[in-house]
Amino acid sequence: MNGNPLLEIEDLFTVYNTEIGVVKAINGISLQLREGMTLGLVGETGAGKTTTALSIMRLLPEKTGKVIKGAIKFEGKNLLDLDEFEMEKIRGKEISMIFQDPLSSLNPIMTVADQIEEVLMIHQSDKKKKSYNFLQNSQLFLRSNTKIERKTDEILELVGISSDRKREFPHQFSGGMKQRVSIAMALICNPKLIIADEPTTALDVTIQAQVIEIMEKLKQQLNTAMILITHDLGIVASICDEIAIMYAGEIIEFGTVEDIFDRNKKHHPYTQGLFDSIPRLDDDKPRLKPIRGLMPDPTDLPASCKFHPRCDFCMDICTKQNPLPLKEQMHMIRCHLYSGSKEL
Amino acid sequence: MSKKLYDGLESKEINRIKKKSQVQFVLSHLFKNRLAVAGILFLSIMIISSIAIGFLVDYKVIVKHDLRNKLLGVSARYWFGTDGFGRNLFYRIIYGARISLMIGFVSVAGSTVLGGTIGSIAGYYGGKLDIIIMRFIDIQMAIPSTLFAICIVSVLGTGITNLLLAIMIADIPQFALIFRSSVMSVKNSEFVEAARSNGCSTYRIIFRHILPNCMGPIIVQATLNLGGVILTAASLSFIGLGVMPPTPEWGVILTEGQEYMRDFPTLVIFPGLAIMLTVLACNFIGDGLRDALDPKLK
Amino acid sequence: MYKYILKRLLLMIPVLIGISFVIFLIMSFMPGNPARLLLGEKATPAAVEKLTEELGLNDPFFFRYYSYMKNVLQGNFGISYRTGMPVIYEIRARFPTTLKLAFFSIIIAIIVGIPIGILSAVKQYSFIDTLSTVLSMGFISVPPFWLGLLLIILFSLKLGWVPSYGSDSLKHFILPALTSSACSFATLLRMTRSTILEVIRQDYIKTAYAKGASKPRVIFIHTLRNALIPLITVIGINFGNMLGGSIITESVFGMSGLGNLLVLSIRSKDVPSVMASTLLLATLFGIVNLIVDLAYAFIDPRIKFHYR
Amino acid sequence: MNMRRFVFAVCLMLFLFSTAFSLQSVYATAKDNTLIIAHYGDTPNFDTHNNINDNGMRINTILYDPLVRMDNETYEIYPCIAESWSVSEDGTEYLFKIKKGVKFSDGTEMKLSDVVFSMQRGMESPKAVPSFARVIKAEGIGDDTLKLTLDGPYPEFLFALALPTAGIVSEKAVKDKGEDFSMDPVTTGPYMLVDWRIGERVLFKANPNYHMGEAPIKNVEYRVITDPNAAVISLEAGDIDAYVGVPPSSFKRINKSPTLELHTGLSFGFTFIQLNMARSPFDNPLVRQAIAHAIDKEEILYGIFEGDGEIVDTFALPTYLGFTDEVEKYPFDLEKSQQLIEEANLSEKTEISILLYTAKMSKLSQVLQDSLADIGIDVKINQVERSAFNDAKQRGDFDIICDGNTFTAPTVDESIYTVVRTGEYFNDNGYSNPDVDQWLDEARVTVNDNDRAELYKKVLVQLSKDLPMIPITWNKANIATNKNLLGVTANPWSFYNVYDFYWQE
Repeated sequence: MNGNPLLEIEDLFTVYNTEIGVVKAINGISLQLREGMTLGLVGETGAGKTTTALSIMRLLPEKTGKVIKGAIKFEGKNLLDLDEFEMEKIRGKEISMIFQDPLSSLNPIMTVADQIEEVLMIHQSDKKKKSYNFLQNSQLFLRSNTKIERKTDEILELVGISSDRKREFPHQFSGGMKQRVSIAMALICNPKLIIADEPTTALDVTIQAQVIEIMEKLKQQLNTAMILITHDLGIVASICDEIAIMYAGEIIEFGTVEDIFDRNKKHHPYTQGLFDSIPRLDDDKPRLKPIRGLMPDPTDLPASCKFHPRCDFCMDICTKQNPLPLKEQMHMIRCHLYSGSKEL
Repeated sequence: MSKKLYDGLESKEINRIKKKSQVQFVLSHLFKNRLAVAGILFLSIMIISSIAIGFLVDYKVIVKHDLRNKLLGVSARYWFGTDGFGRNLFYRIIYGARISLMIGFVSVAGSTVLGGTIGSIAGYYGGKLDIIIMRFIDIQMAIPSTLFAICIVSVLGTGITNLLLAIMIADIPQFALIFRSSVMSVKNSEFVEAARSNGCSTYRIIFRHILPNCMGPIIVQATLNLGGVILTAASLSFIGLGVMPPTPEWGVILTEGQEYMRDFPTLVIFPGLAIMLTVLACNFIGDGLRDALDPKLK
Repeated sequence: MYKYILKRLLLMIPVLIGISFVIFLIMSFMPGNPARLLLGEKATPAAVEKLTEELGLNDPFFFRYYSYMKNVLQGNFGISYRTGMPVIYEIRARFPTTLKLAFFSIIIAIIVGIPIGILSAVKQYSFIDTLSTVLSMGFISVPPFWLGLLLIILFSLKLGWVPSYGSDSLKHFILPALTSSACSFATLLRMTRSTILEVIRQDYIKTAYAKGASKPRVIFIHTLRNALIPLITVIGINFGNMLGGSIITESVFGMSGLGNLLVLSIRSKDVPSVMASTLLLATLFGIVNLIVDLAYAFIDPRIKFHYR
Repeated sequence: MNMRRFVFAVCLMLFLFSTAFSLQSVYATAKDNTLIIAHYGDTPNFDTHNNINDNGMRINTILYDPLVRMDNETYEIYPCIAESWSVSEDGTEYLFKIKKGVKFSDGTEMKLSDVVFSMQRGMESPKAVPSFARVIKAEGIGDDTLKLTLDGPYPEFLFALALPTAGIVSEKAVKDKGEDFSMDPVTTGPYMLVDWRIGERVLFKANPNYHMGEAPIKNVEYRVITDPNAAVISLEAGDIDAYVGVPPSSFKRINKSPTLELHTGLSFGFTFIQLNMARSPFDNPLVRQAIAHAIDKEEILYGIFEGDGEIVDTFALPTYLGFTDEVEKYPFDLEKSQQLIEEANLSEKTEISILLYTAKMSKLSQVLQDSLADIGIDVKINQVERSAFNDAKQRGDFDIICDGNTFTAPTVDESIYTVVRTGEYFNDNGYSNPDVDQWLDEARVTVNDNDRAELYKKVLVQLSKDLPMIPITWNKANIATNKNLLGVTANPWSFYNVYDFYWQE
């Protein structure tokens, strides 16, 4: 157990108010992340992983997305209580984020260097001024800041991009390179926490490995905590310390890598299903076993266990009552299967 | 699965069901749009009242001068007052809706059909034919359409029919372009390939497969153009190159009123309002249709 | 890049030739004898016949077109049938008015349309947004000549703030510029709103927020510049429309511009004037389109590559 | 980097904007003592012999001096460049004594040769027809006499010479300047050209060498205001001092205004309806009479012309030589009209249309259309452009024409000869009456006024019976001015000699 808690999420509820109805994206999740640790957030599309990330960053779509309950404490401060101006100082500097699709997450009409330097410039001027003057820190006026340029070159070298190319535009880079730029952008201010939202999904498998490697390396070097959102269990296994498995806006299982990947331990049926749907060489089962059915409609979630319509072990109680979390040290499961026993 | 569902149904029947549901979908979206509903309501009122006035009031009353009663203000008998000839402005404006809307509908329909034919041919056959047609369209697009319409009217002479023709011709390229790009985008899609491999004739492919699939943008464009055409018609009449007095066309009423504008501004304000509200209604409907047909654009 | 500009300019030539042909053809169907127009109604038939022969009006159509184009290529746009003076005199005098009017209008449209569009996009679904949507729809639907008349009634007749007529001082341009900017302001507003909404949804805007950029910074540095690309097209198209729309605006406000000249010339079958002003407008239109395309290259680095 | 490019793009655009504005600098006019007269259009050039544009002729009136000028109210011809004149017995030879010591605007002396040259130049120019149509020879006699020979007697000749198409030019300047002369003329007129902004304004200053003394108003600006309603607004606002041809709908407003004055007078022209006698049903005199009875001239004059004009029953005013009140009159009487139509027994219903080109005639035709509908004739209104109108008229391709005319001199010959004489150029409606032809021709060669008057009377009476055209109103000319501008009277041609104007002290 190294370090103090960096990020604590307590009983978070997030909803989207859409035309179709109220989408309950996150339904009471609690998490803890300590300094330097890596948390893997695993789940299907629509499980609320990205919403969790956006809730932390407070970047939920302005009109629709809303945190209705709970707290997100970063270094003891509740992020939800901060005003927009204070939040801006945290974004990019204390907490930064890497997005899923490097093709679209870089501004097509700014050079790579401009985009990386922008982070530095925004946060450099933070200290000096409180004013909202946005033009003051645009590139026009801070062009020849050698310190910033040096730092940019450094970070680009670090992610493996030659600094000669920094005046090029995103469309001149390949997908993997772009993701490296995103990583550089996320890391340039030495943030305490990085949220990586499926950073490798859009990339080729070979490139994926490279990117993961770089992230791993940098994390070690900079001792940054990270939340890695993915549905790729392989990646989780290789770099995460702890894993949270999400389903329909709830964390249904949490534990260290060892807890989750130990097939002999008890698992939530959904986790079980996830593992069963990955091909394994050491298994002699002839076929994959997919989880049947689809995610429930997020506007109309069952009040009881969200997974019960798809669960092979569904019992009477599952249709009536939402299970409470059961804990064994770090390992946590929410399932009626195990609710008979006090412990796992 | 779908085969099972539709088993026993004629293919026509299937089409009907599919079409109906699509139309229903679009309509239900359209009716949710308050502005579009307002537009539809206004336009319906205009159409109904302009038809009704033909039965209630003799056309002669609408165009006949009554110089003793000229330039009267708003009263119970003359809701909008009378014009420089002593004619009832309210009747004229309501009757004017007939002419403006008629010009609008007919000329939009005409340019849709003509532009559609040209554009579909260009888009479907491609190659040299396409290049030649496109050059012609380029040329016409480079001439401001008002100017083009003015030229045509001055050759053909004034009058409703000629005005209508002029506007129709000037609008053809727009529709040709839309049809062309729609046809080109649909032409290479898989279901057309499939139809072709099933041995459908070109005619059948264009009319049964391609055109129904690019109707959306065309309907939207046509509705939006309806407003534009009404505006152009009024503009041309306003500068004396369109419908001729005493026909109660809105642009004509405006020009006639312009002379008295200083002392009797209502003679200018009312016909202008009629034009604006009608065009606005068309634009609201067009916008609503666009949103309904393509919700992601919203 | 210069090569590209040259290529585009060369491509304009066939279009211009096509336009000249179409207009010449249409004008040749117009009733009326130019020689009689030139000489006036009291002229003797013999004099009219003589001039008709001199002007080559009895020649076959293609021959007339050929000789007209030959003269144009030598820089000779002919003698106006209406005034009896070289066409170029009048065009030279009138062109700046039209150009000024178009520039003023587009500037007004940009200054008013884009900021309101941004505001309306940023505050989507707010009261301001609804108001500006309805207003812009209204401005698109308003007949320009009517708007002009209303402005005259209000600002010149009732309030007496600005002159209603003429084109000699900047003051005279206020109402016409407002009138002809109404439609383009509205389209620009709507376009700004929708492109900004489109751009705001892009991932790189989320990235920018994640970097800690403030909202104004995100809007002005990241969103606006990306949204500018489609907006420039709209501005270009509107500029072209304004040149065409000047026909109406100028006749409402009695400005001595090209539009007014065109109406006058068409009405008096003044073929050389109509031809020259149409060609000028079309050329200008082409150049504006070229400038729009070049402006793309300045703003969007992705496009520049095609020029090389 | 790309920001710099963006800035560059913005600069480029700003540059383009600025060039657009610098193309033409806005210049201010000296308002003090400058008389600003507005007209509905611009002049094409400043060449007296090559300009028959209304507005051009208005300008050439003050730029050039003709041999003689005409008084606005009495129509009396008074001397200008010609001090005195005499006419030969047969009326074909005119001798003019040319004034001495007249100077051109460039300071050079005017010689007899310049006058002779001007006459010859006018004779050659197809556009100077209104003045020189009948002149066959111009020569100088001695050192101060000009002799003009005509192709026949022409009592209205002095009026023709008073038109601005017969100005005196400097021979040397015409020969030196060539085509540029029409832009930069050298003249003897009371004013000199200073500046011209095409389509907007022309500036003049008084000619200091003017032979009748320098004009009291030193600076004059002719401004173009195409919309007469806008012109009235400018008048009221004091932006302009005078406007020629105010629309009748503004008469009330101007008469009420404490600062403005309206001057009106009868012009040389009338409004009429012409029926195409070559076509059915107008070949039937009963139908023509029926139509004449269906026209309510009073309603037209007061209802739509706002009282601008005078109702007439024939083609002459009482002051004209040969005027008679014994013409056939057709009072407004729909019953009579209907009766005549029934009598005419129209077999088939033909499509009848009214051809016209001006807004004024459009109003007239709408009233006419309603009246004809009352007697059972449905007509269509066909408003076209002027060139198309002339074209159709010449080809005889019309049923009814609503039009107005203008002529040079106050005589019956001027008002109708070219319109009703068989074979004449403006006789487009197929009217032909050998008697009328004979009387008209005879009148032309008759020098004795009484005999001429008798002939004209016969013509007018016959025309009122034949009804090839129906006179409606006699037109009026008007000019609205600032009350401080004195010396203004309405000119029947609407050509104003600003030399007569002066400011109230």
